[in-house]
Amino acid sequence: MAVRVQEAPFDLGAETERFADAQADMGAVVTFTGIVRDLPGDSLDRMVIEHYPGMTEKALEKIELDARERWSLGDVLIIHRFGPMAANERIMMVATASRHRKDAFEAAEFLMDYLKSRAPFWKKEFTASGAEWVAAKDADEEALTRW
Amino acid sequence: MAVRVQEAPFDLGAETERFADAQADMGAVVTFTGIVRDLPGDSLDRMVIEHYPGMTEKALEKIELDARERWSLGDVLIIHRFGPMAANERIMMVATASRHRKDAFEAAEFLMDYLKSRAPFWKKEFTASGAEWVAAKDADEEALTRW
Amino acid sequence: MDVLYFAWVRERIGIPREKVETQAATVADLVEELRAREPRYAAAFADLSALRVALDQELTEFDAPLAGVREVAFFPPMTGG
Amino acid sequence: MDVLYFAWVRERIGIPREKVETQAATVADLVEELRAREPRYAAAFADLSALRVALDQELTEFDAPLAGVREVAFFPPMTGG
Repeated sequence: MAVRVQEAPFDLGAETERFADAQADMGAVVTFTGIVRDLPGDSLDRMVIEHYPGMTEKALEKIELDARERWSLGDVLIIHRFGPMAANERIMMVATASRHRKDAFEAAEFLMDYLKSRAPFWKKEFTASGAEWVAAKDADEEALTRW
Repeated sequence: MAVRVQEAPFDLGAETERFADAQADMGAVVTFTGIVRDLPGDSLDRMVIEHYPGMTEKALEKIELDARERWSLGDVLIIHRFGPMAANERIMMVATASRHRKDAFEAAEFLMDYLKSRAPFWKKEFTASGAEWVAAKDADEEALTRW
Repeated sequence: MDVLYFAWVRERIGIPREKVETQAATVADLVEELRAREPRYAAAFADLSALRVALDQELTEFDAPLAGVREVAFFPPMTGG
Repeated sequence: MDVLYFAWVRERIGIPREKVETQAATVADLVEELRAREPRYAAAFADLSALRVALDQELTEFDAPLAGVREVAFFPPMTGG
Protein backbone atom coordinates (compact mmCIF):
# COMPACT_ATOMS: atom_id res chain seq x y z
CA MET A 1 0.00 0.00 0.00
CA ALA A 2 1.71 3.18 -1.14
CA VAL A 3 -0.45 6.24 -1.57
CA ARG A 4 1.10 9.68 -1.32
CA VAL A 5 -0.84 12.92 -1.55
CA GLN A 6 1.50 15.89 -1.46
CA GLU A 7 1.98 19.47 -2.55
CA ALA A 8 5.66 19.07 -3.40
CA PRO A 9 6.84 17.90 -6.81
CA PHE A 10 7.99 14.30 -7.04
CA ASP A 11 10.98 12.90 -8.89
CA LEU A 12 9.49 10.73 -11.65
CA GLY A 13 12.79 9.12 -12.64
CA ALA A 14 13.80 8.27 -9.08
CA GLU A 15 10.32 7.01 -8.18
CA THR A 16 10.19 4.80 -11.26
CA GLU A 17 13.68 3.45 -10.63
CA ARG A 18 12.97 2.74 -6.97
CA PHE A 19 9.61 1.13 -7.74
CA ALA A 20 11.02 -1.23 -10.36
CA ASP A 21 13.99 -2.01 -8.15
CA ALA A 22 11.82 -3.09 -5.23
CA GLN A 23 9.99 -5.78 -7.20
CA ALA A 24 10.89 -9.41 -6.60
CA ASP A 25 9.81 -11.88 -9.23
CA MET A 26 7.67 -9.37 -11.13
CA GLY A 27 8.25 -9.38 -14.86
CA ALA A 28 6.23 -6.30 -15.70
CA VAL A 29 6.15 -2.73 -14.44
CA VAL A 30 3.80 -0.12 -15.88
CA THR A 31 3.82 3.57 -15.00
CA PHE A 32 1.47 6.36 -15.92
CA THR A 33 2.40 10.00 -15.48
CA GLY A 34 -0.07 12.87 -15.77
CA ILE A 35 1.42 16.19 -16.88
CA VAL A 36 -0.09 19.69 -16.85
CA ARG A 37 -0.84 20.57 -20.48
CA ASP A 38 -0.72 24.09 -21.74
CA LEU A 39 -4.07 25.33 -23.08
CA PRO A 40 -4.55 25.64 -26.84
CA GLY A 41 -4.87 29.32 -27.76
CA ASP A 42 -4.96 30.52 -24.15
CA SER A 43 -1.63 30.22 -22.40
CA LEU A 44 -1.91 28.58 -18.99
CA ASP A 45 -0.56 30.68 -16.16
CA ARG A 46 -0.99 27.90 -13.62
CA MET A 47 -3.21 25.05 -12.56
CA VAL A 48 -4.32 24.72 -8.96
CA ILE A 49 -5.55 21.41 -7.61
CA GLU A 50 -7.85 21.38 -4.61
CA HIS A 51 -8.49 18.16 -2.72
CA TYR A 52 -10.32 16.81 0.31
CA PRO A 53 -7.69 15.88 2.90
CA GLY A 54 -8.55 12.61 4.57
CA MET A 55 -11.06 11.47 1.99
CA THR A 56 -8.44 11.67 -0.76
CA GLU A 57 -6.14 9.17 0.91
CA LYS A 58 -9.07 6.87 1.76
CA ALA A 59 -10.39 6.99 -1.79
CA LEU A 60 -6.99 6.21 -3.28
CA GLU A 61 -6.39 3.34 -0.86
CA LYS A 62 -9.81 1.94 -1.73
CA ILE A 63 -9.02 2.15 -5.45
CA GLU A 64 -5.73 0.33 -4.85
CA LEU A 65 -7.49 -2.40 -2.85
CA ASP A 66 -10.10 -2.80 -5.60
CA ALA A 67 -7.29 -3.22 -8.13
CA ARG A 68 -5.58 -5.83 -5.95
CA GLU A 69 -8.79 -7.84 -5.81
CA ARG A 70 -9.03 -7.94 -9.58
CA TRP A 71 -5.44 -8.52 -10.60
CA SER A 72 -2.42 -10.33 -9.26
CA LEU A 73 -0.13 -7.45 -8.36
CA GLY A 74 3.17 -6.82 -6.68
CA ASP A 75 3.61 -3.25 -5.48
CA VAL A 76 1.31 -0.41 -6.39
CA LEU A 77 2.28 3.24 -6.10
CA ILE A 78 0.02 6.27 -6.37
CA ILE A 79 1.43 9.78 -6.00
CA HIS A 80 -0.90 12.74 -6.53
CA ARG A 81 -0.07 16.38 -6.00
CA PHE A 82 -2.31 19.25 -4.97
CA GLY A 83 -1.78 23.01 -4.92
CA PRO A 84 -0.42 25.22 -7.70
CA MET A 85 1.58 23.89 -10.62
CA ALA A 86 2.78 25.23 -13.97
CA ALA A 87 2.45 23.81 -17.49
CA ASN A 88 4.66 20.75 -18.01
CA GLU A 89 4.86 19.96 -14.30
CA ARG A 90 3.93 16.41 -13.34
CA ILE A 91 0.60 16.18 -11.56
CA MET A 92 0.61 12.56 -10.53
CA MET A 93 1.87 9.08 -11.26
CA VAL A 94 0.78 5.52 -10.73
CA ALA A 95 2.97 2.44 -10.99
CA THR A 96 1.94 -1.20 -11.00
CA ALA A 97 4.01 -4.37 -10.91
CA SER A 98 2.87 -7.82 -11.87
CA ARG A 99 4.22 -11.11 -13.10
CA HIS A 100 2.54 -10.53 -16.43
CA ARG A 101 2.15 -7.46 -18.58
CA LYS A 102 -1.59 -7.74 -19.05
CA ASP A 103 -2.26 -7.46 -15.32
CA ALA A 104 0.16 -4.56 -14.90
CA PHE A 105 -1.39 -2.64 -17.81
CA GLU A 106 -5.01 -3.28 -16.87
CA ALA A 107 -4.47 -2.44 -13.22
CA ALA A 108 -2.75 0.85 -14.14
CA GLU A 109 -5.64 1.78 -16.45
CA PHE A 110 -8.16 0.84 -13.79
CA LEU A 111 -6.36 2.97 -11.19
CA MET A 112 -6.32 5.91 -13.58
CA ASP A 113 -9.97 5.55 -14.55
CA TYR A 114 -11.11 5.47 -10.94
CA LEU A 115 -8.69 8.10 -9.76
CA LYS A 116 -10.01 10.49 -12.46
CA SER A 117 -13.62 10.45 -11.31
CA ARG A 118 -13.67 8.91 -7.84
CA ALA A 119 -10.83 10.58 -5.96
CA PRO A 120 -11.70 14.03 -4.59
CA PHE A 121 -9.45 16.29 -6.63
CA TRP A 122 -10.59 19.38 -8.54
CA LYS A 123 -8.52 21.24 -11.08
CA LYS A 124 -8.73 24.97 -11.72
CA GLU A 125 -6.96 26.58 -14.65
CA PHE A 126 -5.72 30.16 -14.50
CA THR A 127 -5.07 32.01 -17.76
CA ALA A 128 -4.75 35.64 -18.82
CA SER A 129 -8.49 35.63 -19.51
CA GLY A 130 -9.51 34.35 -16.11
CA ALA A 131 -9.84 31.24 -14.00
CA GLU A 132 -12.01 28.23 -14.66
CA TRP A 133 -12.73 24.94 -12.93
CA VAL A 134 -12.01 22.02 -15.23
CA ALA A 135 -15.27 20.25 -16.07
CA ALA A 136 -15.48 16.49 -15.63
CA LYS A 137 -15.65 14.72 -18.98
CA ASP A 138 -18.45 12.33 -19.87
CA ALA A 139 -15.77 10.10 -21.37
CA ASP A 140 -14.14 9.76 -17.95
CA GLU A 141 -17.38 8.62 -16.37
CA GLU A 142 -18.00 6.23 -19.26
CA ALA A 143 -14.50 4.79 -18.88
CA LEU A 144 -15.64 3.25 -15.58
CA THR A 145 -18.23 1.08 -17.31
CA ARG A 146 -15.35 -0.95 -18.73
CA TRP A 147 -14.53 -2.43 -15.31
CA MET B 1 11.44 7.61 -33.97
CA ALA B 2 13.51 6.24 -31.11
CA VAL B 3 14.37 2.57 -31.25
CA ARG B 4 17.46 1.32 -29.44
CA VAL B 5 18.69 -2.26 -29.52
CA GLN B 6 21.69 -2.68 -27.26
CA GLU B 7 23.60 -5.14 -25.12
CA ALA B 8 24.30 -2.64 -22.34
CA PRO B 9 21.87 -2.05 -19.47
CA PHE B 10 19.79 1.11 -19.65
CA ASP B 11 18.94 3.53 -16.86
CA LEU B 12 15.17 3.20 -16.42
CA GLY B 13 14.83 6.21 -14.13
CA ALA B 14 16.89 8.53 -16.34
CA GLU B 15 15.17 7.31 -19.52
CA THR B 16 11.73 7.83 -18.01
CA GLU B 17 12.64 11.27 -16.71
CA ARG B 18 14.16 12.35 -20.02
CA PHE B 19 11.24 10.99 -22.01
CA ALA B 20 8.60 12.77 -19.92
CA ASP B 21 10.66 15.94 -19.92
CA ALA B 22 10.86 16.08 -23.72
CA GLN B 23 7.10 16.12 -24.22
CA ALA B 24 5.42 19.37 -25.16
CA ASP B 25 1.70 19.57 -24.63
CA MET B 26 1.33 15.87 -23.86
CA GLY B 27 -0.76 15.15 -20.79
CA ALA B 28 -0.05 11.45 -20.52
CA VAL B 29 3.09 9.32 -20.44
CA VAL B 30 2.97 5.54 -20.09
CA THR B 31 5.99 3.30 -19.62
CA PHE B 32 6.32 -0.45 -19.58
CA THR B 33 9.41 -2.18 -18.26
CA GLY B 34 10.14 -5.87 -18.75
CA ILE B 35 12.25 -7.49 -16.05
CA VAL B 36 14.00 -10.89 -15.96
CA ARG B 37 12.02 -13.05 -13.55
CA ASP B 38 13.62 -15.77 -11.53
CA LEU B 39 12.25 -19.24 -12.27
CA PRO B 40 9.88 -20.88 -9.79
CA GLY B 41 11.65 -23.85 -8.22
CA ASP B 42 14.66 -23.68 -10.51
CA SER B 43 16.92 -20.73 -9.79
CA LEU B 44 17.83 -18.80 -12.92
CA ASP B 45 21.54 -18.50 -13.52
CA ARG B 46 21.10 -16.15 -16.46
CA MET B 47 18.95 -15.37 -19.46
CA VAL B 48 20.53 -14.82 -22.84
CA ILE B 49 18.64 -12.98 -25.56
CA GLU B 50 19.56 -13.60 -29.17
CA HIS B 51 18.35 -11.29 -31.89
CA TYR B 52 18.57 -10.72 -35.63
CA PRO B 53 20.63 -7.55 -36.13
CA GLY B 54 19.14 -5.41 -38.85
CA MET B 55 15.75 -7.06 -38.88
CA THR B 56 15.24 -6.26 -35.20
CA GLU B 57 15.55 -2.52 -35.72
CA LYS B 58 13.35 -2.65 -38.84
CA ALA B 59 10.67 -4.66 -37.06
CA LEU B 60 10.61 -2.29 -34.08
CA GLU B 61 10.46 0.78 -36.30
CA LYS B 62 7.59 -0.80 -38.22
CA ILE B 63 5.73 -1.50 -34.97
CA GLU B 64 6.23 2.10 -33.89
CA LEU B 65 4.92 3.39 -37.24
CA ASP B 66 1.89 1.13 -36.99
CA ALA B 67 1.17 2.53 -33.53
CA ARG B 68 1.49 6.10 -34.81
CA GLU B 69 -1.09 5.40 -37.51
CA ARG B 70 -3.60 4.20 -34.95
CA TRP B 71 -3.15 6.68 -32.13
CA SER B 72 -2.28 10.32 -31.78
CA LEU B 73 1.14 10.16 -30.15
CA GLY B 74 3.97 12.43 -29.14
CA ASP B 75 7.27 10.64 -28.69
CA VAL B 76 7.66 6.88 -28.62
CA LEU B 77 10.69 5.12 -27.14
CA ILE B 78 11.61 1.46 -27.46
CA ILE B 79 14.76 0.10 -25.82
CA HIS B 80 15.45 -3.63 -26.00
CA ARG B 81 18.54 -5.41 -24.78
CA PHE B 82 20.19 -8.55 -26.08
CA GLY B 83 22.94 -10.78 -24.70
CA PRO B 84 23.23 -12.18 -21.17
CA MET B 85 21.36 -10.79 -18.20
CA ALA B 86 20.65 -11.89 -14.63
CA ALA B 87 17.39 -12.19 -12.70
CA ASN B 88 15.91 -8.78 -11.86
CA GLU B 89 17.78 -7.00 -14.64
CA ARG B 90 15.64 -4.91 -16.96
CA ILE B 91 15.22 -6.46 -20.40
CA MET B 92 13.45 -3.68 -22.22
CA MET B 93 11.19 -0.67 -21.93
CA VAL B 94 8.71 1.20 -24.04
CA ALA B 95 7.37 4.69 -23.41
CA THR B 96 4.53 6.49 -25.13
CA ALA B 97 3.30 10.07 -24.83
CA SER B 98 -0.06 11.37 -25.86
CA ARG B 99 -2.46 14.19 -25.10
CA HIS B 100 -4.83 11.67 -23.55
CA ARG B 101 -4.28 8.69 -21.31
CA LYS B 102 -6.30 6.24 -23.38
CA ASP B 103 -4.07 6.70 -26.43
CA ALA B 104 -0.89 6.45 -24.38
CA PHE B 105 -2.05 3.25 -22.67
CA GLU B 106 -3.37 1.54 -25.78
CA ALA B 107 -0.30 2.41 -27.84
CA ALA B 108 2.01 1.02 -25.15
CA GLU B 109 0.02 -2.22 -24.97
CA PHE B 110 0.02 -2.48 -28.75
CA LEU B 111 3.79 -1.96 -28.89
CA MET B 112 4.29 -4.66 -26.27
CA ASP B 113 1.94 -7.14 -27.94
CA TYR B 114 3.67 -6.79 -31.30
CA LEU B 115 7.15 -6.62 -29.87
CA LYS B 116 6.53 -9.92 -28.04
CA SER B 117 5.76 -11.97 -31.13
CA ARG B 118 6.87 -9.92 -34.14
CA ALA B 119 10.32 -8.63 -33.25
CA PRO B 120 13.12 -11.18 -33.75
CA PHE B 121 14.26 -11.82 -30.20
CA TRP B 122 14.68 -15.24 -28.64
CA LYS B 123 15.17 -15.87 -24.94
CA LYS B 124 17.20 -18.75 -23.50
CA GLU B 125 17.16 -19.52 -19.81
CA PHE B 126 20.15 -21.10 -18.07
CA THR B 127 19.62 -22.90 -14.77
CA ALA B 128 21.50 -25.48 -12.73
CA SER B 129 19.54 -28.19 -14.56
CA GLY B 130 20.39 -26.96 -18.04
CA ALA B 131 19.49 -24.43 -20.70
CA GLU B 132 16.20 -24.04 -22.46
CA TRP B 133 14.78 -21.76 -25.14
CA VAL B 134 11.68 -19.98 -23.89
CA ALA B 135 8.65 -21.19 -25.83
CA ALA B 136 6.34 -18.64 -27.40
CA LYS B 137 2.99 -18.50 -25.60
CA ASP B 138 -0.29 -19.01 -27.41
CA ALA B 139 -1.63 -16.13 -25.32
CA ASP B 140 0.94 -13.81 -26.86
CA GLU B 141 -0.16 -14.71 -30.37
CA GLU B 142 -3.80 -14.34 -29.36
CA ALA B 143 -3.10 -10.91 -27.88
CA LEU B 144 -2.53 -9.66 -31.44
CA THR B 145 -6.12 -10.40 -32.44
CA ARG B 146 -7.20 -7.52 -30.21
CA TRP B 147 -5.73 -4.94 -32.60
CA MET C 1 -22.56 18.22 11.90
CA ASP C 2 -19.65 19.53 9.80
CA VAL C 3 -20.57 20.53 6.28
CA LEU C 4 -17.69 20.96 3.82
CA TYR C 5 -17.67 22.59 0.40
CA PHE C 6 -15.08 22.16 -2.32
CA ALA C 7 -14.15 23.76 -5.64
CA TRP C 8 -16.86 26.01 -7.13
CA VAL C 9 -19.34 24.96 -4.44
CA ARG C 10 -16.94 26.42 -1.88
CA GLU C 11 -16.51 29.55 -4.00
CA ARG C 12 -20.26 30.13 -4.44
CA ILE C 13 -21.04 29.62 -0.79
CA GLY C 14 -17.97 31.58 0.23
CA ILE C 15 -16.69 29.32 3.01
CA PRO C 16 -14.90 25.96 3.03
CA ARG C 17 -16.78 24.47 6.00
CA GLU C 18 -19.32 25.23 8.68
CA LYS C 19 -21.21 23.61 11.55
CA VAL C 20 -24.84 22.97 10.74
CA GLU C 21 -27.54 22.05 13.26
CA THR C 22 -30.15 20.04 11.42
CA GLN C 23 -32.86 17.44 11.87
CA ALA C 24 -32.76 16.62 8.15
CA ALA C 25 -33.31 12.91 7.55
CA THR C 26 -31.46 12.68 4.24
CA VAL C 27 -28.87 14.58 2.26
CA ALA C 28 -31.65 15.86 0.00
CA ASP C 29 -33.49 17.25 3.03
CA LEU C 30 -30.33 19.00 4.19
CA VAL C 31 -29.89 20.49 0.72
CA GLU C 32 -33.45 21.88 0.92
CA GLU C 33 -32.65 23.54 4.23
CA LEU C 34 -29.44 25.05 2.92
CA ARG C 35 -31.08 26.29 -0.29
CA ALA C 36 -33.69 28.12 1.78
CA ARG C 37 -31.04 30.01 3.76
CA GLU C 38 -29.59 32.51 1.30
CA PRO C 39 -29.24 33.05 -2.45
CA ARG C 40 -25.58 31.92 -2.40
CA TYR C 41 -26.69 28.50 -1.14
CA ALA C 42 -29.56 28.41 -3.63
CA ALA C 43 -27.01 29.18 -6.37
CA ALA C 44 -24.59 26.50 -5.21
CA PHE C 45 -27.29 23.85 -4.98
CA ALA C 46 -29.29 24.93 -8.05
CA ASP C 47 -28.52 21.76 -10.03
CA LEU C 48 -27.96 18.62 -7.99
CA SER C 49 -26.97 16.66 -11.09
CA ALA C 50 -23.83 18.85 -11.17
CA LEU C 51 -22.99 17.94 -7.57
CA ARG C 52 -21.61 15.02 -5.67
CA VAL C 53 -21.88 14.29 -1.96
CA ALA C 54 -19.75 12.37 0.53
CA LEU C 55 -20.83 11.29 4.03
CA ASP C 56 -17.97 10.77 6.45
CA GLN C 57 -15.62 10.80 3.46
CA GLU C 58 -17.44 8.15 1.43
CA LEU C 59 -19.17 9.02 -1.84
CA THR C 60 -22.89 8.45 -1.66
CA GLU C 61 -26.23 9.53 -3.17
CA PHE C 62 -28.53 12.42 -2.29
CA ASP C 63 -31.17 10.12 -0.85
CA ALA C 64 -28.74 8.71 1.73
CA PRO C 65 -29.83 9.05 5.41
CA LEU C 66 -27.90 11.41 7.68
CA ALA C 67 -28.38 9.51 10.94
CA GLY C 68 -25.04 9.22 12.77
CA VAL C 69 -23.14 11.18 10.14
CA ARG C 70 -20.52 13.63 11.39
CA GLU C 71 -19.20 15.10 8.14
CA VAL C 72 -21.07 15.96 4.93
CA ALA C 73 -19.17 17.27 1.90
CA PHE C 74 -20.57 18.79 -1.29
CA PHE C 75 -18.50 19.23 -4.41
CA PRO C 76 -18.63 19.06 -8.21
CA PRO C 77 -17.69 15.91 -10.14
CA MET C 78 -14.05 15.11 -9.48
CA THR C 79 -11.26 15.83 -11.95
CA GLY C 80 -8.20 14.04 -10.66
CA GLY C 81 -5.43 12.41 -12.60
CA MET D 1 21.79 -16.44 -51.22
CA ASP D 2 22.54 -16.00 -47.53
CA VAL D 3 20.65 -18.35 -45.24
CA LEU D 4 20.55 -17.44 -41.54
CA TYR D 5 19.54 -19.56 -38.56
CA PHE D 6 18.59 -18.32 -35.10
CA ALA D 7 17.97 -19.77 -31.64
CA TRP D 8 17.46 -23.55 -31.59
CA VAL D 9 17.41 -23.72 -35.39
CA ARG D 10 20.95 -22.35 -35.32
CA GLU D 11 21.90 -24.81 -32.60
CA ARG D 12 20.48 -27.85 -34.42
CA ILE D 13 22.11 -26.95 -37.72
CA GLY D 14 25.30 -25.92 -35.97
CA ILE D 15 26.04 -22.71 -37.84
CA PRO D 16 24.55 -19.21 -37.74
CA ARG D 17 24.63 -18.59 -41.49
CA GLU D 18 25.78 -20.00 -44.80
CA LYS D 19 25.75 -19.29 -48.52
CA VAL D 20 23.34 -21.55 -50.40
CA GLU D 21 23.17 -21.97 -54.18
CA THR D 22 19.64 -22.90 -55.08
CA GLN D 23 17.08 -22.81 -57.86
CA ALA D 24 14.25 -23.26 -55.36
CA ALA D 25 11.18 -21.29 -56.37
CA THR D 26 9.72 -20.88 -52.89
CA VAL D 27 10.80 -21.03 -49.27
CA ALA D 28 9.12 -24.44 -48.99
CA ASP D 29 11.18 -25.71 -51.94
CA LEU D 30 14.37 -24.44 -50.28
CA VAL D 31 13.38 -26.18 -47.05
CA GLU D 32 12.97 -29.45 -48.99
CA GLU D 33 16.48 -29.09 -50.44
CA LEU D 34 17.96 -28.34 -47.01
CA ARG D 35 16.15 -31.24 -45.35
CA ALA D 36 17.60 -33.61 -47.92
CA ARG D 37 21.16 -32.53 -47.14
CA GLU D 38 21.86 -34.01 -43.73
CA PRO D 39 20.04 -35.26 -40.62
CA ARG D 40 20.82 -32.04 -38.69
CA TYR D 41 18.88 -30.07 -41.32
CA ALA D 42 16.08 -32.65 -41.33
CA ALA D 43 15.91 -32.28 -37.53
CA ALA D 44 15.84 -28.51 -37.65
CA PHE D 45 13.12 -28.44 -40.30
CA ALA D 46 11.11 -31.40 -39.00
CA ASP D 47 8.07 -29.32 -38.03
CA LEU D 48 7.47 -26.21 -40.09
CA SER D 49 4.63 -25.12 -37.81
CA ALA D 50 7.31 -24.52 -35.14
CA LEU D 51 9.29 -22.29 -37.49
CA ARG D 52 9.08 -18.80 -38.88
CA VAL D 53 10.80 -17.40 -41.94
CA ALA D 54 11.93 -13.94 -43.01
CA LEU D 55 12.94 -12.90 -46.52
CA ASP D 56 15.28 -9.91 -46.63
CA GLN D 57 14.38 -9.25 -42.99
CA GLU D 58 10.61 -9.24 -43.45
CA LEU D 59 8.46 -11.97 -41.91
CA THR D 60 6.69 -14.02 -44.53
CA GLU D 61 5.12 -17.43 -45.21
CA PHE D 62 6.67 -20.69 -46.42
CA ASP D 63 4.94 -20.44 -49.80
CA ALA D 64 6.60 -17.09 -50.57
CA PRO D 65 8.67 -16.95 -53.79
CA LEU D 66 12.45 -16.61 -53.53
CA ALA D 67 13.01 -14.67 -56.76
CA GLY D 68 15.29 -11.70 -56.09
CA VAL D 69 15.75 -12.55 -52.42
CA ARG D 70 19.24 -12.10 -50.96
CA GLU D 71 18.73 -13.18 -47.35
CA VAL D 72 16.55 -15.95 -45.93
CA ALA D 73 16.29 -16.48 -42.18
CA PHE D 74 14.76 -19.40 -40.28
CA PHE D 75 13.92 -19.22 -36.59
CA PRO D 76 11.40 -20.31 -33.95
CA PRO D 77 8.47 -18.10 -32.91
CA MET D 78 9.83 -14.93 -31.35
CA THR D 79 9.91 -14.28 -27.62
CA GLY D 80 10.75 -10.61 -27.18
CA GLY D 81 9.61 -8.19 -24.52
